Amino acid sequence: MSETPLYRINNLKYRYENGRFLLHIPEFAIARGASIGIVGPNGGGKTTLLKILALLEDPDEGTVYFDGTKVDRTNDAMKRSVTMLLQEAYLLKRTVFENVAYGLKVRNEKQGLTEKVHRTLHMVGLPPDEFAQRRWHQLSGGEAQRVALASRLIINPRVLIMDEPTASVDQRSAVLIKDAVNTMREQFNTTLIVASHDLIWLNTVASQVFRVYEGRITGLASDNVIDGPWNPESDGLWKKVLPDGQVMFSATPPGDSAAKALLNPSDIVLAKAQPDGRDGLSARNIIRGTVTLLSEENHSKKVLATIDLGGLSVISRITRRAAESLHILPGTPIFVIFKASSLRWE
Amino acid sequence: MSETPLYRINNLKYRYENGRFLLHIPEFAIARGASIGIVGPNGGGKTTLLKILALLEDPDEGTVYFDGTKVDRTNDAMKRSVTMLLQEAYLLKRTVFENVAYGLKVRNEKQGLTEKVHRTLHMVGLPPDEFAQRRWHQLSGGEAQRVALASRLIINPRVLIMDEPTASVDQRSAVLIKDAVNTMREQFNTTLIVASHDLIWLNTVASQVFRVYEGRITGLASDNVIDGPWNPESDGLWKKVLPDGQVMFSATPPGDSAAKALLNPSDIVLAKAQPDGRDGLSARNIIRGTVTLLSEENHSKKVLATIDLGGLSVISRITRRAAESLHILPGTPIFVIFKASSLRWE
Amino acid sequence: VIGIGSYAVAAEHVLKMATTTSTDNTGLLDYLAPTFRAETGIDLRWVSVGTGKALELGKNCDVDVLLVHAPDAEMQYVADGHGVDRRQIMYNDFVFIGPKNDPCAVKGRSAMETLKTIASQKGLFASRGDNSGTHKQELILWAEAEIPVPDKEPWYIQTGQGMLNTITIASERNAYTMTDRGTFIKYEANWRGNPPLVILVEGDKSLRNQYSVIAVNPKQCSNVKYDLASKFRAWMTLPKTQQLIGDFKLLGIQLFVPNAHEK
Amino acid sequence: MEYIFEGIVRAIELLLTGNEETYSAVFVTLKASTMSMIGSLALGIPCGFLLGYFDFPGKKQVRALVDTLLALPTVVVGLFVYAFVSYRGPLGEMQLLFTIPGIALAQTILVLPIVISLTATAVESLDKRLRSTLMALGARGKQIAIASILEARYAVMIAAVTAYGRAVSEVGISMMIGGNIKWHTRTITTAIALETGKGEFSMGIALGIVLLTLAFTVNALLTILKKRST
Amino acid sequence: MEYIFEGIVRAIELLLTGNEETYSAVFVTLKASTMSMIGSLALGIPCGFLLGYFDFPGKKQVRALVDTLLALPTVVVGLFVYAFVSYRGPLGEMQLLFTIPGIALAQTILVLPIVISLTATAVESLDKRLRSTLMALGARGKQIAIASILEARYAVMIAAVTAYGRAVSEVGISMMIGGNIKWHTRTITTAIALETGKGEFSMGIALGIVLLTLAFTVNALLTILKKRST
Ligand SMILES: Nc1ncnc2c1ncn2[C@@H]1O[C@H](COP(=O)(O)OP(=O)(O)OP(=O)(O)O)[C@@H](O)[C@H]1O
Ligand SMILES: Nc1ncnc2c1ncn2[C@@H]1O[C@H](COP(=O)(O)OP(=O)(O)OP(=O)(O)O)[C@@H](O)[C@H]1O
Ligand SMILES: [Mg+2]
Ligand SMILES: [Mg+2]
Repeated sequence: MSETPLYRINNLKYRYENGRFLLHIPEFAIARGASIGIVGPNGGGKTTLLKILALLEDPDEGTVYFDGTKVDRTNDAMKRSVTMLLQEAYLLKRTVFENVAYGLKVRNEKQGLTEKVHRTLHMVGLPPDEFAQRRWHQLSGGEAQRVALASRLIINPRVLIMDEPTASVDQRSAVLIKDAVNTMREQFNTTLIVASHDLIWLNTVASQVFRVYEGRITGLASDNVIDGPWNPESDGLWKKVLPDGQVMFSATPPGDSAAKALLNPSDIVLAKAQPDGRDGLSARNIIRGTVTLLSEENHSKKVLATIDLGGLSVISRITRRAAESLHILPGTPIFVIFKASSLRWE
Repeated sequence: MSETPLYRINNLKYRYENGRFLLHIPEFAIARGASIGIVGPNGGGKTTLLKILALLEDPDEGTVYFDGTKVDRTNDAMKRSVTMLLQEAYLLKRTVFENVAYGLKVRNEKQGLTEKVHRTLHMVGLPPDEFAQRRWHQLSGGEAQRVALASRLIINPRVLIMDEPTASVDQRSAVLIKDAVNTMREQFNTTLIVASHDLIWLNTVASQVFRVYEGRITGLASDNVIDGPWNPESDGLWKKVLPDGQVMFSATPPGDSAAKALLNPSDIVLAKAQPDGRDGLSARNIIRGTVTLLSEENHSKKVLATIDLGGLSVISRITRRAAESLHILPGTPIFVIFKASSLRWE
Repeated sequence: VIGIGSYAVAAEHVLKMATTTSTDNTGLLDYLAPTFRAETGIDLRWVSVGTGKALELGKNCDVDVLLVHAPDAEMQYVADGHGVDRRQIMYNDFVFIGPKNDPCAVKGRSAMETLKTIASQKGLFASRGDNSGTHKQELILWAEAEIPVPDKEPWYIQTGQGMLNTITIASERNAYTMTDRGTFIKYEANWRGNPPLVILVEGDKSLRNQYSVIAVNPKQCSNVKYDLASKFRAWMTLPKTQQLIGDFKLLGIQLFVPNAHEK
Repeated sequence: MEYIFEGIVRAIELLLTGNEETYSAVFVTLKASTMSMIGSLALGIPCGFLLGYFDFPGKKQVRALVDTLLALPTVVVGLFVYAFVSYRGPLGEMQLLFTIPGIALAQTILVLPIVISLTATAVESLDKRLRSTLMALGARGKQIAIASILEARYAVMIAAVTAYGRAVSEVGISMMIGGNIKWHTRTITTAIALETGKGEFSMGIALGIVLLTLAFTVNALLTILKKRST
Repeated sequence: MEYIFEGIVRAIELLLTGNEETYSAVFVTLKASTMSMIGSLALGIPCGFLLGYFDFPGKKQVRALVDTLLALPTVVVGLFVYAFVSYRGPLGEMQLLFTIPGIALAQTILVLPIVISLTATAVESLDKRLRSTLMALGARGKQIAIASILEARYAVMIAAVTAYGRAVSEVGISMMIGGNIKWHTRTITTAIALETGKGEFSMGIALGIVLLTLAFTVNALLTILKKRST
């Protein structure tokens, strides 16, 4: 029984009217109690995917199974076990208190309501004394966002879906939200699905981060994506010219010239000095860049170095030991080295 | 002449109806061509301040001088030299093209309109072919945000004010926006005022970042803020207990027990090993922590290390040389050292 | 444009008249106007309203001539100097109608008797109560019968509406009412000759319903077309026109008796 | 001209001296319009919500029909309802003709299109995020309807006020179905029509002012209610 | 009952055989309502915008007044306008009595409160961010008004449709000011009143259907226009 995933998606397709965008997910599953992060560029399809998972939209084709049964949007019990914080939070034209209480009220769970609302407001860093009786429009952007979040947290759903929960929230509150969500997951084994552009924050709540890109789930978020155009070279390689004029080579041919290449951060080697000659090295790509950011990957405890290759940003995953021996810091000039065969196509 | 600042604020007060909040700025000036960043917690007053600077609201008390003359919101020419991107972007219920063109249309600048709109859409990373004819609601969150930005950029104002411009924008677009804004400033000496929670991004566009907190401008953004409660110690010092039980001391007494202390990142020394004994060291505070993030400060080229002191985050500014010799990386355990007299009160 | 175009005439040939609903509703004016126009070149345009309102329109100089049926009010009107040249044209008569079974047994009585009987038996009676010619006549009859107007009596239904609506209300409530004959004929026809209310009292002298023409006083209203009004009055009294009025039939029944030359 | 001033003076007189006929008409008007408002709001707001909230095939056609019915003349409604409530009509048994409930029934039909159309517009004009928000928070069926109407409460209130204005000012139905029977079904508007027909223009104006005073009082009460509820 | 069916049959007859009297009334109705719509929208939409957009002392009172005027009975407007356009009145010179422009003038007054109130509500219901956005983009004065009304275009359109329904279905003004003069100022509604007064109920119903057909056609044309413009 515990083997059935909470969500199983089968050949899902969703299209907007007279839009070119197509969300297409051949196969995807989310386990009970998982915490999934979703990243990807604007317009990639994150919100669309989340809305379908939140049972707010029906796919045009394909099936979504929730808890082993086909999703049925007329099934109120099923719908009520999922809640979603929308990307652009909307508050009901009522007081903050009424906004937060609404989810419980429609469920007719009116016992200890005041106490619960106050507790939840505390969780998102809004002292009830000061905020409970405010009207919906008497809030700053980040405060409104947190009221919207509180109105979801109070429901204590089986699945909590959040679309950009920290978009206009200050750093202290982002930590509060992280803590609130993590506490909830520990207590109730809540399944969490979060889309965010803040990868660093996302890594603190999600155990697995997927990238959604052009309507597809294209693998793990950490993969670097390298745009075309790709042009054939005489020696059977394919070449991309970087913004600053350096070049990058791929050994396998792209689907078409505009295809996107994926590069696993672990496949990138860093060097402080340019290796002399290409003979002593099996890697074809040696590209000059600068370290811009160093952070730690939460689950692997490895170091993630963000490197600017004259306009293109790539991330390299290296061990602590390697990082220490390299003496890198933000601002350090560095060489990025990887095989032409490391580039995969989407 | 060129000595008059573009903005001069004199004893400004602004209050919301039946709200406790008071924006109070005794004195503040912004030079022509400056690029000012504003950070601060939710509800600090950033949006309120920006709206007053954008001539969208009148202060209750005090005066704002723009370009040497008192602000007069009935002066259309003055109002039209400033534009603001609102925190929650609102698009007119028209096509993307019409949204971007609107600012020029109301100014009756219809020459080369199509060309200008397309160029501006390119600047924010929205190919006109694909987006110009979309209706306002056929956009993802980040796309809508960028359309709103384009409709401000096209006006080519003397002052560009942006409230959270990158809130729901992907990383690539954040870079695009930075470039667009910087190009504009170089070409037209545009004055820029930006509020953002993304300090790293903010540092790439702003030359000076202020912190707005509880309705006041409390100094430079980079200062660490340390909350109370502060309790008196027998030896004349004041003590704060950190979340993990470590303690921090202040030599000067706080205004009240809940006062906030400011700590300049440059006043913090880092050490890999605990200095033995306190005798050999003039600093009273030696606190254990972990490095979480390393980044580069754009203008100073120094390294900013974010350090987690068991729940409290502080930033230390160190030289590249020091950073190199310390061999720090995200995840490295570290000791944070500063004098009890380094803490100032707001 | 249909209609409007074919009737376009110069403004100086337009005669504006205020009249009561009965002359319009029966179709008499539709029957006379084309002949009048053919013979005099004058385009007669009328508004059909309650008698009181018709007099008021004349007072305000908004019409040139009146064709109304409330002799007492008319005389007062002329006496007040609002109108001139009052001339009687024709009459028709009022009848009392009521349920076929005639619960108060008024059939064949005189008008005064009828009211007395109904009042004493508290039979349902519908009154127009709108100061129209018909209503004024009814009030005269109450006065003659020496019964105060039973304003608040539950059996006395004051409709404040036109004649046909009052008859309709009377039929719905099985009440008696007093009506001009023309409207009753219409009503009878609407019921295809088998109406719930039938004529019970008729022919009494006091049930005569006199119509007159009054010109609006040009001394008070310099704008009125007194000459056209005089032409209309003269035309209405022509023997030929009087004959025409006598020949006018609604559903085969003569409605108006011309009496311009009666003393 | 002067009858307007006369009318104003008479209106004050009528109101202050507690003129019996006038107050009878005021109460008839109040009764009829209250009943018709209850009927039309109870029916119209839910229908308006359905029409504004849901997309269904034929929605546009229904919408166009409702908008067309905004042009229903009162006399036609009167004729139509008369056919049903006349003692020979299918509802003759109920004896609604020449009664206040009869007027209210016909007025309900008259103003229903106003309530439906304006409520639908109010619901349609709501922020698109509301729908997802309510669903995400677990509202269902009637809860969604109630919350949506509460969000649009101001516009729905104006729909009600507009409908009320229409009901209270109509005369054709009150004449046809009510019969304008003095002391029983004479409303302010039928009284105005009667007085005007009699040539008593100043009395018509006076009663018109009485009617507007009534409408103002009702609106003021609603405003107070509104303030309390928000 | 049966006169309803008869009426439907006669309506078709009237429309198909091009009955002269009917078409004359249709044209009078169209002319009067078109003129009154132009007048009331040209005046009412700007006033509605001002009332909905700006905060000023006394705003609530003005709002309450406009809402009260929604209950203006047509006869009262008729009486009021008659006082002005009667030969004895201040506008007597203009000879508006018993003319279509006279009807249109009075109808404009009648529906103005509807246009103002519903436009104000539409503008008030707009997203609060619109105002700052327009100002930030440099719109001023009239530009702000036009853009706001365009944002609320759907609700303003319904305001117009509601006002149109009111104008086209009213009878008191057309009677009082128009005079119901055959071939000249007889509108569909005064014709209905006349026929009904004569007891010609089926003809009343028939003309009612003609009126609704007219209203439907006008609405359909507006809908097509709307589609084009969005
Ligand atoms: N109503 C709509 N009609 C047509 N196209 C739409 C509509 N809504 C979104 N789209 C398009 O669908 C694609 C996916 O949108 P979605 O909102 O899922 O993106 P996202 O990944 O959430 O982006 P963001 O990071 O900007 O929030 C985009 O290309 C967008 O332009
Ligand atoms: N309309 C209002 N009525 C009453 N109080 C308000 C109103 N708008 C904002 N406030 C309060 O004013 C303070 C400042 O709000 P402001 O929007 O300027 O903050 P901010 O710094 O922009 O915050 P954020 O980062 O969340 O956008 C907050 O405490 C907020 O609750
Ligand atoms: Mg999104
Ligand atoms: Mg803000």
